[in-house]
Amino acid sequence: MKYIVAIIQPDCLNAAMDELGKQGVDLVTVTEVMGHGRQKGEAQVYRGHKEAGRLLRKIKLEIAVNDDYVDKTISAITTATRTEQIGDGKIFVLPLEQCARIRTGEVGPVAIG
Amino acid sequence: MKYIVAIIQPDCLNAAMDELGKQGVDLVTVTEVMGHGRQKGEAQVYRGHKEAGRLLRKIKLEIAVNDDYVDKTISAITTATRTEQIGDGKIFVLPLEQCARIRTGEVGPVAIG
Amino acid sequence: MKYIVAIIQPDCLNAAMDELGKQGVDLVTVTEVMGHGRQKGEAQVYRGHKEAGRLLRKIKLEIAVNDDYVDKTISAITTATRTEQIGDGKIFVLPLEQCARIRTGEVGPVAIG
Amino acid sequence: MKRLITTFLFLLAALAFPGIVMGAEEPSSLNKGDTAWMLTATALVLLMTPGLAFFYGGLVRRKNILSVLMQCFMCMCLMTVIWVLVGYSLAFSDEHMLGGMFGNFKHLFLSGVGYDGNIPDQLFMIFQGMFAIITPALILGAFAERMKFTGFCIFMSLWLLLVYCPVCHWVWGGATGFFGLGEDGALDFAGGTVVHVNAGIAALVATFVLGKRQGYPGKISPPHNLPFAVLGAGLLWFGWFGFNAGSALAANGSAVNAFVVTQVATAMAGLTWSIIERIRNGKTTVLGMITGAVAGLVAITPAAGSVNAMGALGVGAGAGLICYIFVAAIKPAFGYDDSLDVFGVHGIGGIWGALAAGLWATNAVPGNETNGLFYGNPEQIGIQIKAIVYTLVWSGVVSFILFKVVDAVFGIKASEHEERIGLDLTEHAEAAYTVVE
Amino acid sequence: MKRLITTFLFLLAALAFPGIVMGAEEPSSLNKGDTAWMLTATALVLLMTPGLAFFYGGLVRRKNILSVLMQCFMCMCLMTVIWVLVGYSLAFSDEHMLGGMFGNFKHLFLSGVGYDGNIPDQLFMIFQGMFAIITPALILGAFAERMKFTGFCIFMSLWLLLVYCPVCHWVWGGATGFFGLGEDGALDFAGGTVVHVNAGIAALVATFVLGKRQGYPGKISPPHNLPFAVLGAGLLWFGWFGFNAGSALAANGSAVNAFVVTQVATAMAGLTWSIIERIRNGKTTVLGMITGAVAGLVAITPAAGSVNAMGALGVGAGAGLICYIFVAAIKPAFGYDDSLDVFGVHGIGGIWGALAAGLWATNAVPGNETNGLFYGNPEQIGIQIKAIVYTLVWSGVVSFILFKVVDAVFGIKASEHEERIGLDLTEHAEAAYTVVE
Amino acid sequence: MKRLITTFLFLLAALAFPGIVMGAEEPSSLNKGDTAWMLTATALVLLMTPGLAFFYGGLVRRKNILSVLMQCFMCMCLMTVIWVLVGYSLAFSDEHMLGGMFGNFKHLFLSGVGYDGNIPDQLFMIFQGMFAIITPALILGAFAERMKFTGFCIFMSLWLLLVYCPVCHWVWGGATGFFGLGEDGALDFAGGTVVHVNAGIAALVATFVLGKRQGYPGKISPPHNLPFAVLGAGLLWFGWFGFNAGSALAANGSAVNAFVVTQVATAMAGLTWSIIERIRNGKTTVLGMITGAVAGLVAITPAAGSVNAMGALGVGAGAGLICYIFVAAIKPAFGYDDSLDVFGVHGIGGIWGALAAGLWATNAVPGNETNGLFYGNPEQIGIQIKAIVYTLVWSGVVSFILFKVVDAVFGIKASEHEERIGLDLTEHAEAAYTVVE
Ligand SMILES: Nc1ncnc2c1ncn2[C@@H]1O[C@H](COP(=O)(O)OP(=O)(O)O)[C@@H](O)[C@H]1O
Ligand SMILES: Nc1ncnc2c1ncn2[C@@H]1O[C@H](COP(=O)(O)OP(=O)(O)O)[C@@H](O)[C@H]1O
Ligand SMILES: Nc1ncnc2c1ncn2[C@@H]1O[C@H](COP(=O)(O)OP(=O)(O)O)[C@@H](O)[C@H]1O
Repeated sequence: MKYIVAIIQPDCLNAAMDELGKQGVDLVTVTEVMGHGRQKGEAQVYRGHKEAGRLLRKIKLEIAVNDDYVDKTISAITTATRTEQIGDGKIFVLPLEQCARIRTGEVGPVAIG
Repeated sequence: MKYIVAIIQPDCLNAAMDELGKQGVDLVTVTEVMGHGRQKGEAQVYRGHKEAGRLLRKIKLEIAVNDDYVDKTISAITTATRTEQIGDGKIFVLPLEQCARIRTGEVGPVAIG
Repeated sequence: MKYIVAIIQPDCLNAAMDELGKQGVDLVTVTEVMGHGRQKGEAQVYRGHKEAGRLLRKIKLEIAVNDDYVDKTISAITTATRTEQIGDGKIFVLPLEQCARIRTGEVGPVAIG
Repeated sequence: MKRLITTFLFLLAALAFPGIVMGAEEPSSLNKGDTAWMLTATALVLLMTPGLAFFYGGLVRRKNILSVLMQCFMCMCLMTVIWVLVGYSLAFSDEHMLGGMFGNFKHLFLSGVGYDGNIPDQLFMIFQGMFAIITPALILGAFAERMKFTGFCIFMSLWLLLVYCPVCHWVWGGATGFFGLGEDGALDFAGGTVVHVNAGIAALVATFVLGKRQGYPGKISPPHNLPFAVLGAGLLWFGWFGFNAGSALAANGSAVNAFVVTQVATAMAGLTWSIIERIRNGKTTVLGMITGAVAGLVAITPAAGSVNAMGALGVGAGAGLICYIFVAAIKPAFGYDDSLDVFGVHGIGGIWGALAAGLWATNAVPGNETNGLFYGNPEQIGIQIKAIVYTLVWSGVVSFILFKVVDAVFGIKASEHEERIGLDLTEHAEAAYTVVE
Repeated sequence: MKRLITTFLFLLAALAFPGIVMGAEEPSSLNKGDTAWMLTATALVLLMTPGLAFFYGGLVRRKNILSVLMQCFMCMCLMTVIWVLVGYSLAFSDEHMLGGMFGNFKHLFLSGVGYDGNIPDQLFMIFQGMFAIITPALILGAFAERMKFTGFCIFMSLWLLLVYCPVCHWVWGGATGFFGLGEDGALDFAGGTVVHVNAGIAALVATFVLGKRQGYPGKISPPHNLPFAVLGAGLLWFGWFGFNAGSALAANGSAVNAFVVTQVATAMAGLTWSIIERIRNGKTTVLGMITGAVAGLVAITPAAGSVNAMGALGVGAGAGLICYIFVAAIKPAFGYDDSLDVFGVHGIGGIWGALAAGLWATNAVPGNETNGLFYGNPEQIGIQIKAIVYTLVWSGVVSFILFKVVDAVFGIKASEHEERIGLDLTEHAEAAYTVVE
Repeated sequence: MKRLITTFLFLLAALAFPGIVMGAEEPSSLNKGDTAWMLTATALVLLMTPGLAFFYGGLVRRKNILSVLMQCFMCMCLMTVIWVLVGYSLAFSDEHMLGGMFGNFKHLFLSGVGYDGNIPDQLFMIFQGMFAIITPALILGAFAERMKFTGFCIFMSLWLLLVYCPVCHWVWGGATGFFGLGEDGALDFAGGTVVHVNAGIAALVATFVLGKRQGYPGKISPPHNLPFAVLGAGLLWFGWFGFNAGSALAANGSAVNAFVVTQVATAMAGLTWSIIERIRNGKTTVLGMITGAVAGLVAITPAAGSVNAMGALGVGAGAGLICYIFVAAIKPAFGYDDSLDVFGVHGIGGIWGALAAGLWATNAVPGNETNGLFYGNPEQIGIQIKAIVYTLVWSGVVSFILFKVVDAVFGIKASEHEERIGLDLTEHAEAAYTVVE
């Protein structure tokens, strides 16, 4: 099992979820985050005081999947969010050792979906 | 060491923290997230424009523990948050390689608690 | 590759990012979280109703790095955020199996930076 | 869509030839200074309901704020329509029905409500209409976060007609005989009994009929947006000058006195609450401060026409102290779930204010001829108590029956699932704040 | 810095000896009651623009709220300055230019605008100035989230002079002959055509010139902060009493009637919208409620001086129904992107209101001598339609030309990148809310 | 609890027989138009303090907003009580103490403040009471995010009595001789010196006594909620009409002029600030716009009774320019931490406004007989400077002593730990916003 973390542009969230749904990846956890990357933030000015404004709003997706879904997940996200403009984001894959569904107590691969 | 991630219902946060405390798991990081799972979101309407409303408010707990605490942690969370209704949430266990306490510079299992 | 998660005090964010920048670690994702740790929260009172107030505002940094950057990253964060007061925070290092840049499709260590 | 259009055409036709003649040439009797102030005061009272919406809305959990705002705005709409159609007539006809319990239907559809008088009758009607909006709205704090919206609308409509209109008629509407509270000489300048005791007891009844929220009392999260509650308190304070000083119905000494004592009692009550908190917990809270201030506003309401600024210090200090004790000690002891302390603040504050009017009333205040206990007239206390008791009994009993009936027919309590998700999504299909973008 | 100081010194010098004598001793003719009310009413109308700012600002995405607030506040500043310098003269000189299309420059720099009259001319001037602020501000809802700020400022300045001032002159400014809409007897008490139809059609034109937002309609996030929109609606409702009842220019029966019907029509329209939603979707929404209420406020505006409370029920019900159909059915069918439904609510609501004034007008209302269709005067409808058509044509055509010209010279549409990041950061270098601390 | 009840009973007894007779029958002398306007104006001034609370509260970090709101509301409570007990007497008795520095105790507990006069004395008293609330509240922006609450309450109470009351007495309270600033003919219509210079210099002193916030200037986060600041600015603008036009104490030509110039100067100042930003940074900011507008409101305050609309353009443009230079260039150069630029906006804006009144004053304005420099009376500038200097010296020195004394006795600076956690939690045991639910 893998734990996939993707950082994407906020306006791509809907598209990403649609595409994931098509690939049968229905379960996902979404967090609002701020990113500092190659895409530079916008400078800000407050009463003459300037701020570098290093952070930009991003969306983090977390998706636990069984191993055979990893590629589908990555390609679904990529398809939905790639604009080829700087700031599109990243996908990280972490190993996942265990997974449990609270409601039923099921554990392992069966609990993921 | 393990890094445990749990997605739970917002109204179970207090119960979960109480139960974790009882098991000696005192340290936890809490994030507000939105979840898309088996529990369907509520449809929304804005001036006649309908939204699927796929996301529901959830709480994410992150808890780094030593290996002998993993089961206690999982069972504490389960006990506190299981209502047997859809949407109760999931627990994920990730491997944790290193842990450092910033204040003291301690590293490894001793830094976790 | 490693996935580094650090929980720090909110007012240390700027310092941490400056210091990381100096070490060549430029990319980071920032989340607002609430922490329960050794540092106790402040009790709260609402119309006579008391709350333990267990949670305090914290900032979570997530940084994916190649292996040779791990130490630099940890020491940069530590340098910038250690005040030797309780509540300084923690750094966790998780294994990272894969990394992909959405914009270009690059994968692996090259996609991290 | 077709159905809608038919309905609309019907409505149109019905309104097209409205038989009712409504007024006349501009009368020379109108006093422009008084009218200027009363126009302003009426607008100020209207603003109190959005103020209340934020005061309440900031205190609930994030998932329920829209339901509170919606209920407040629905009161602004629904009560206005009912008021101009029939409510005003029931409350303010000078001819009575049912032994003086109600006014009659003389002013149905505002028939005969003209533009004459020192201030035009139409202006008096709409000023009073604003009271008929905020009084039901006050109640909703008691059952916030768990009442179904349809039941809410039905209950409130009936409550206006069967509880608010009669009590209003007894005190201000010229009822005589058994129900002649105004005739008795009860001091209720701007609605201590008519508005606050009335809404407060209905609120208490509601908590018993509806039961508690899940997790109450231990697991209810704190106010989700205290600045909104502070904003609401600020708007309430501002608008309340229209409520109290407007109740003089003129820009005269009585209005000035009402204005002054409103400010003084409110300030004193906010201060008192803060001092008590400081003594008991070592810290003052914003929620305490604004709760105290609202308690002061409530308490001075009945007394604003009869006490002076020094009396207002007493009214305010008492309001802060008594409401504090009630909200922080007595309510938790009983354990009922009055979500936003409507009874503790409006009910208790209103009772205290009505009594306090009987204590500090002095004929040195312009426009007032009644003295209270401290100025040598102990009987006034009795008159005040009578007005309070009438209101408690009538409103308590009828509200209870209404809740039960509406519950039986439409259902009033949100399901466990709805409560958990929050009423914003389940009742109104909206979320107050987006998380993304 | 040097440049700034020079500019300033220049300005100082220019203003130091202002040649223009502005007024005189306090006149005995002034009516204090009327003046008191009009001071209040003017302040209330000013408050409507911050109210609008929050009504609109709450509905856009989080990344664009400041751009909306900024545009509203810029209207408050820019329009005021233009108005006192030249706008007032163009709109309200009793001498005309260009065949009566404009007033002339008689009152340039407020020359000859004194402190005389039942209410002082200066007071009338500033009351009208507040209308000149909010009318352009209304338009911005149509192109919210995608208009460049510099283009906005230029467009709005020109629009005030070339669209608002003439239309205002035709209806209220004493234009005669071909443009003499007021002379014709068109009923527009507080600005159904001058304000709402005028802004509404300009808004519609804007949506065509600017095109859609990226992702519209499918992928536009819902309102980022509905409580802000509700706050704005509350402030609008409150301020609108100044707008409508202030348009009587006195604290008289006409003002009282305008106040009453404003409340009634608004309530009825909010209620109507909610009922329609309840029937169609099973749920009422807060956004629907406040949209309905604003539609009611818009619709009653032209009619506030001529219909009574029962007529107002009809005006309000019609506004709720017609605007609902437009916003929920007709707009999506056409598919243009009027971000915040300015045309659907203000344009359509204003047209309906202007027609409704021709239906329900009755001379039983104080200060009004014109009857409408339902009171036996079918011609009035024709007069109303003429006023609507004039406004639609002039405002539509001139707004279109202005947009095109400003676009060519300064650019009006934000780039794709700016739209994505949000105008707050790209146009104003600020973020509305911090995420950290 | 026992202790509380005893205290209360004591208070009750003390107030029960209040010896003081407070007024009389409604006097025939009262002018209803003027009274109507002054009731409204007083309510508007009250609203300014919640407005200020949001203006300030939106600009601090999220962890400190409640402390700002609390300090504002505490001013509303505490200052009111002090004012009616003793402050009004010290400021407005027509008999003087200490060589005319203070009024005497003649009106202690409002003794002898009746319901007579063109507007009742009680109304004048409460109108002035609202000024006594907002003036101390202005100061708190300077030490926001680091002042302890108890020290705050003590300091503010003393400041009202020892700084505000005397300065008010000198300018408006009828002081003669050495302190007779009003007698001199100083133009301060609505409080340029009494309110803004006075609060501004106290604010500057505060920044030196308290020192900087941790991390200032580099690491202070930007405003946590700019829409709140905009809301506050909107309410301030609205309320300021009561402040300035109310200072005419009547609904007359003077009030109308004050209203007009308030609008014009504010608009011009907001516009000026935006233009400067556009020139210097290429972008206009919302914070700049509202800061400029507030600077304009401040600057026109002393001049509102003596300059006309064209003069107001000069006053506003100067305010925008000078305050901009001060806030964006001079303050950073000095490096002191005036958290919310109270000195830069209110102090400097007030000084500029007081001088500007000496420049553009013209007797063409109703109710004003004094000309300024540009109308041929250079002496007026000297008189204005004297008033400014008196205020700067007295307020500067006494505020400094008060801060030091209160610091020594109670402590005024929050600890490093408290500053880090935020004053909301450490001083008030509350969080403004929940993260969960
Ligand atoms: N190494 C990393 N660790 C953590 N977050 C990262 C990392 N690299 C990128 N991110 C996140 O992804 C976002 C997009 O990255 P960015 O470098 O701007 O775009 P691109 O991937 O197109 O070059 C960043 O804002 C940041 O939140
Ligand atoms: N595979 C997954 N990856 C990421 N998050 C998940 C996954 N499965 C569940 N979640 C999270 O857990 C929440 C609850 O899951 P849900 O399927 O609704 O309930 P249940 O576990 O009772 O079937 C979801 O809203 C989502 O946030
Ligand atoms: N084992 C853990 N798991 C998850 N989060 C932790 C853990 N330990 C600490 N944290 C996070 O780090 C923050 C700081 O920890 P705390 O114990 O207060 O300080 P210190 O590390 O100085 O002892 C906590 O508020 C919490 O968010």
